[in-house]
This record gives sequence, C-alpha cells and structure tokens, in this order.
Amino acid sequence: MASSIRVRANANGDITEVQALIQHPMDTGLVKDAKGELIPAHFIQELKFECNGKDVFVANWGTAVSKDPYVKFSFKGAKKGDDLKISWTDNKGGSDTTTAKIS
Amino acid sequence: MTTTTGPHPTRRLILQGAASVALIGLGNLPFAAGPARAAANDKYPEEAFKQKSEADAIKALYGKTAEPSDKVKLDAPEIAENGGVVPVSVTTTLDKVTSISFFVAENPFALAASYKIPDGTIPGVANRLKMAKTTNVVAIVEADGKLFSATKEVKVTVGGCGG
Amino acid sequence: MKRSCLLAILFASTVALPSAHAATEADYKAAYAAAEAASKEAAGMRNQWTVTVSALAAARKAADGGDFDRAIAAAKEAEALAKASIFQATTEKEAWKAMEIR
Amino acid sequence: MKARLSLLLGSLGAALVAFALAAPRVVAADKVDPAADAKAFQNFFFQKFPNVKHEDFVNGPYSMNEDMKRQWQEKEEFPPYEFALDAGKEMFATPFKNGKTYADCFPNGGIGIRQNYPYFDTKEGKVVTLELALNRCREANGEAPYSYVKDEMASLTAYMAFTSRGKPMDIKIPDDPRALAAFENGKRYFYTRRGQMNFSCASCHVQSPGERIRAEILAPALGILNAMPIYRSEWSGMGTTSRRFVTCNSQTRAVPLEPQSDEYRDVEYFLSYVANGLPISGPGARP
Repeated sequence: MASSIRVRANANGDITEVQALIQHPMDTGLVKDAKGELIPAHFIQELKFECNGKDVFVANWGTAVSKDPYVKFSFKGAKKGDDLKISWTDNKGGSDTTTAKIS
Repeated sequence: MTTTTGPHPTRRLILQGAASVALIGLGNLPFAAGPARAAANDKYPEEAFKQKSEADAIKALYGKTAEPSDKVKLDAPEIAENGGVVPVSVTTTLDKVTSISFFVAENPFALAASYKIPDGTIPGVANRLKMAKTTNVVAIVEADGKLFSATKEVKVTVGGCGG
Repeated sequence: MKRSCLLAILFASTVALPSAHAATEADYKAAYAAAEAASKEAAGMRNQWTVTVSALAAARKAADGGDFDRAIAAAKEAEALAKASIFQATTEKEAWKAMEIR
Repeated sequence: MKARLSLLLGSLGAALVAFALAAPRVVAADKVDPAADAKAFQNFFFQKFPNVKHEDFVNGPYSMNEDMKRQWQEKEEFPPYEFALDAGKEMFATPFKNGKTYADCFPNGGIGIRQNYPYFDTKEGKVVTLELALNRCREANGEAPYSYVKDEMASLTAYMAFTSRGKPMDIKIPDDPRALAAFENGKRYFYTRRGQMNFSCASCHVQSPGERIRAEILAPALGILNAMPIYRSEWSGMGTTSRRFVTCNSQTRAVPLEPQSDEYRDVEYFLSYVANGLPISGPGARP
C-alpha cells in the first residue's frame, strides 16, 4: 500500500529544501455530510521531520490546515543520500511514517 | 460527495491499527512520539487550538503579545481562489527564531498551525490553510524569546460555477 | 360591535372556505397529471430542469400529507416550469446557431 | 415560491430575447466544416486574449488572472492530484484477475495516447471517449465498470493524461457522415441554452472567460478538456470530464444527462477537436 506521505527533499549545497504532501481528510468537525450529520473532527495534530537523529521541523496543526496538507521548509546540515524521516499522528490516534532519501 | 480519501478507502482503518501497534512496539526507540512529547514545552498545544479569538490563541500559545515587524514577510493571495486551500507562507530575517505560527482571525478557531524551528532550520515555512471568510491572516515569529508579527488580509468568496 | 364581530367571522370563513375545502384529491391528480406530461415532454427533448423535478416532488409530498392546496400549487408551478423548458428547447433548435463562433 | 416564479419569468424573458436576436439571422443549412470551425474557434480566443500564450489556454482560469496563476503555480510545486496520479499509475500496472492489463486494451500500451481521445469509432458509428474505453476494457476482462465521474476513473485518466503531457491534442474526424454528424451534434449541444438559468456552455466559456461568476473565474472553452481530469478544491477531490459536464448542467439548473450519453460524448468530441494543436495539460488543478 502506498504511503500517505509524499516527500521531496533536495540538497543544494548545505541547504536541503523539503516539501511534503500528506493524504488526510483534515475534517474540521464543523461540516455536515449528505445526511445532515456532522462529520467528526479528524485532523493531523503533529507532523515531525527528523534527520540524522535530530528533529529538523515539527508542525502542530489544527483543523484549519487544508485537506491533504502541504508544507515546505529548508534546513542546514544534511547532504545528499541522508535519510529524512517523516511521521504524523492525528487526533484519532492514526499515524504514518516514511523515510525519504535526500537527493 | 464522498468523504473517503480516494482510491484506498481502507487505508485509514489500516493506519489506525498500525498506530496502536507503533505505540506499543516502538516505544523504546529514540524517535518515538511518546517520550519526546513528555517535555512540557514540546506538547501539542491543545488549549491554544481551542481558543476562538486570535488574541486568546496567542496568549494560550505564547503567554505574551506580539509586535508588528517588517522583518516578518507574510505572503498570501489578495483573493483566495478557494477558501479551502489558501497558500500562505512566511519568511523572516530575524535571528534566533524558535517558532512560527499562523492565525486566521475570522476562523471559528484562530490558531491554524504552529511550527517549531530548531537550530539549523531556516526560519521560513509555506503551507495551505482553510479560511471561512474574508479575514486577516497573522503570522507570528518567535525570535530570541520575543514575538513579531505580520498581518495580511485575504479576501475569500465562496464557490459557484467556474473553473 | 357584536355585529361587526360576526361579520368579521363570516368574512373570514368565506375567505378561508374555498382554499380549505375546494381543492380535492381529484383536482390535485388532474394538476399533477398535466405537470407530469409536460415534464415528460421536456425530458424527451433532453431539456429537463432541476426545478421542475423538485416542484413535482414537492407536489407529491404535499399530497401525501393531505395538503392538496399546496400540492396543486406546486404541480401548477412544475407545469409552468416544464412548459418554459419546452419553449426553451424549441426555440433553441435554431437559436443556438446565433451563438456560434464562425 | 415568488422568487422561483420571477426566476422562471426571467429565464423566459431571456429566452425570448435570445429568440428575437436569433430571428433576423437567416440560418442556412450550412455544410459541416470542422477544420474551418476549429480555426474560427481558436482565432476567436487568440484575438479576445492577445496576451495569453496559445499553449496557456489549457490552464483554464489561471491563464486569465495573474493572482490566481501565482496561487496555482505554488500549488503545482506539490499538486493536489499527486495521490490520484500515483494511485492511477499503480492501478494501470496491476493486472486484472485474468492476468491481462489496461495496456493490452490500448495502442502503445496506453502510454502517451490521451491526445487521441475521444475518437470516432467507424465500426460502432459513435464517439468513444477515454473513460468509455477504460470501462469497456474492464468489462471485456471480466471486471466491473467504474463510476465515470471520479475516484478510480479519475485516477486512471490522470495517469494516462500525465503520460501525454505536452503532446498536442490530435483528434481526427474520419471521412464518415456519422462522424461529421457527431461533431455537429456536439457543437449544437455546446451552444444550446438549457436549464432554468438559460445558459449554454458557451454563455460562460465563450462569452465570459476570465470574468467572475460569483466568486470564480471562468475558464475559456478553448483547451478546457486538455486539462482533464482535474482536482477541484471545490470538490475536495478529482473529477473526470463527465463530472465536469454533469456539474455544469446542474449549476444552470438543467437535469444532467447520464455520463457517456451520446450528447456528452459528442460535445467532448467537438471541444477536443477545436483544441487540436494545444498541449495536453492534465491532470489539472482548479479552484
């Protein structure tokens, strides 16, 4: 099964630019379904990026982050071929993890 | 409209199962979420996300107030093409940045996202946020223990026939 | 005083009576049949309007609840809408050519 | 009720005006000339929007508005159709229960052929769209057909479009009176007003592209199908060409036809043919 996480991590000199897209409904808990019933809130709360044993970026999200969330940032100290580990957890206890090679 | 996540409706069920396995099975590994979250300042800021107003959310998250700064560059569209997906980004020339947060003033809950910026990470982030209606978006950069902000209005109109 | 009160009651009942009792199920059925026929014709011309379909459904719903006044009003609205869509489809048989980019 | 009636009257009035406008023009039984139609169609847009690069029309509303274009380009860095595209690629490569694959049903294994769809099948005497061909492929191999409007179908067509990106649309009209009739019927459908709002496809996408209808910027009709399927933020998901037609109809308060009905197939044929030469840009992202 394909991962819920898509990552692109490109090193350019000392700076690695990371873009990630995660498949997640990010339901706010304020929207009704076709039957008029509220769809319960279901959203990623924490998203973490680790490289060489160190957190390089941590996101805390609420329900106002768009469906299939996207984030972009850059960090120093990694090189091509290093592993970048990405993991998320949501408010219902769901989670996913993946590891990407920096290219 | 379906609420499943596309071609793999079972994925989420599978993931939920995997999550509990991960919590039990991987608890002793250094990267596990459990131990890292134990640190008080590293916890998910649940209270801040529950605040309705931007001021209350900033107070709950940081316990202090921010001052506007032209060193915080907030980029957001004038008119959102769709309130559900508004690209918003921030960059800053400030030093010693430890966190960046986004607030959408007119949303039911103002705090949208808060990012920790460890040493060595460039103080800048791009993300996509939901906006319920035309609103001010506020970015706060925490640098050297102080808060600096930038604000921009984004016009949000709701959909019809288009595209 | 008493007299005007009485008059008022009489007046009110004469106004209320026709709408409360004149519409029967038979009236509704006739109105609905006419609406349905027009709507079928529109659908046959591949130009059914969503509002016609909803008005027909509203008529059935009101009739099921025994409110034949409302049912008839909705059926008449559906018929008018269906006839408008037929008119549209008929005129468009030639009129579309005026829109064409040449 | 009152509002409805006035709307009804309004649309009747509009229909009458349209009729009055059309009446003086004596319409001869013109010869069907698709090549001339396509040329006129493209010239109309090229002249109306002299600053839009020709190949940019396939990017819909984003070719018409700078602020939106910028938001779109940011989104394209990691586009929202990414998951559908990946799923489509995986589905395309996964054999059916009988061991055959989609590749067995299509020329060139299905890769880089999106620009040739829809085509006119001279045996069947009808237009065959990519969505239709995909479901026929499934059924021929003992698999249940997919919904024409979204999910799996959108993922599969997303992948097939992706393998054809940049290739110019290349729709052929064979020397067959039925093919010409299909083209003409598609054209008629495109320009015909329908629904209570009294709109044709052309009302929005020929007369008013680049303008706002309520909140959104209308896409030009030229190249509108080159971007299919699309991820629409408004749908929070993917949709096929069929879905686009169905929603456009409902929005004008016309009861949509069934996906892959003759009219929809013909209008897809018409719209694709007049976009010949413009690149495939699908899968696309739209507000």
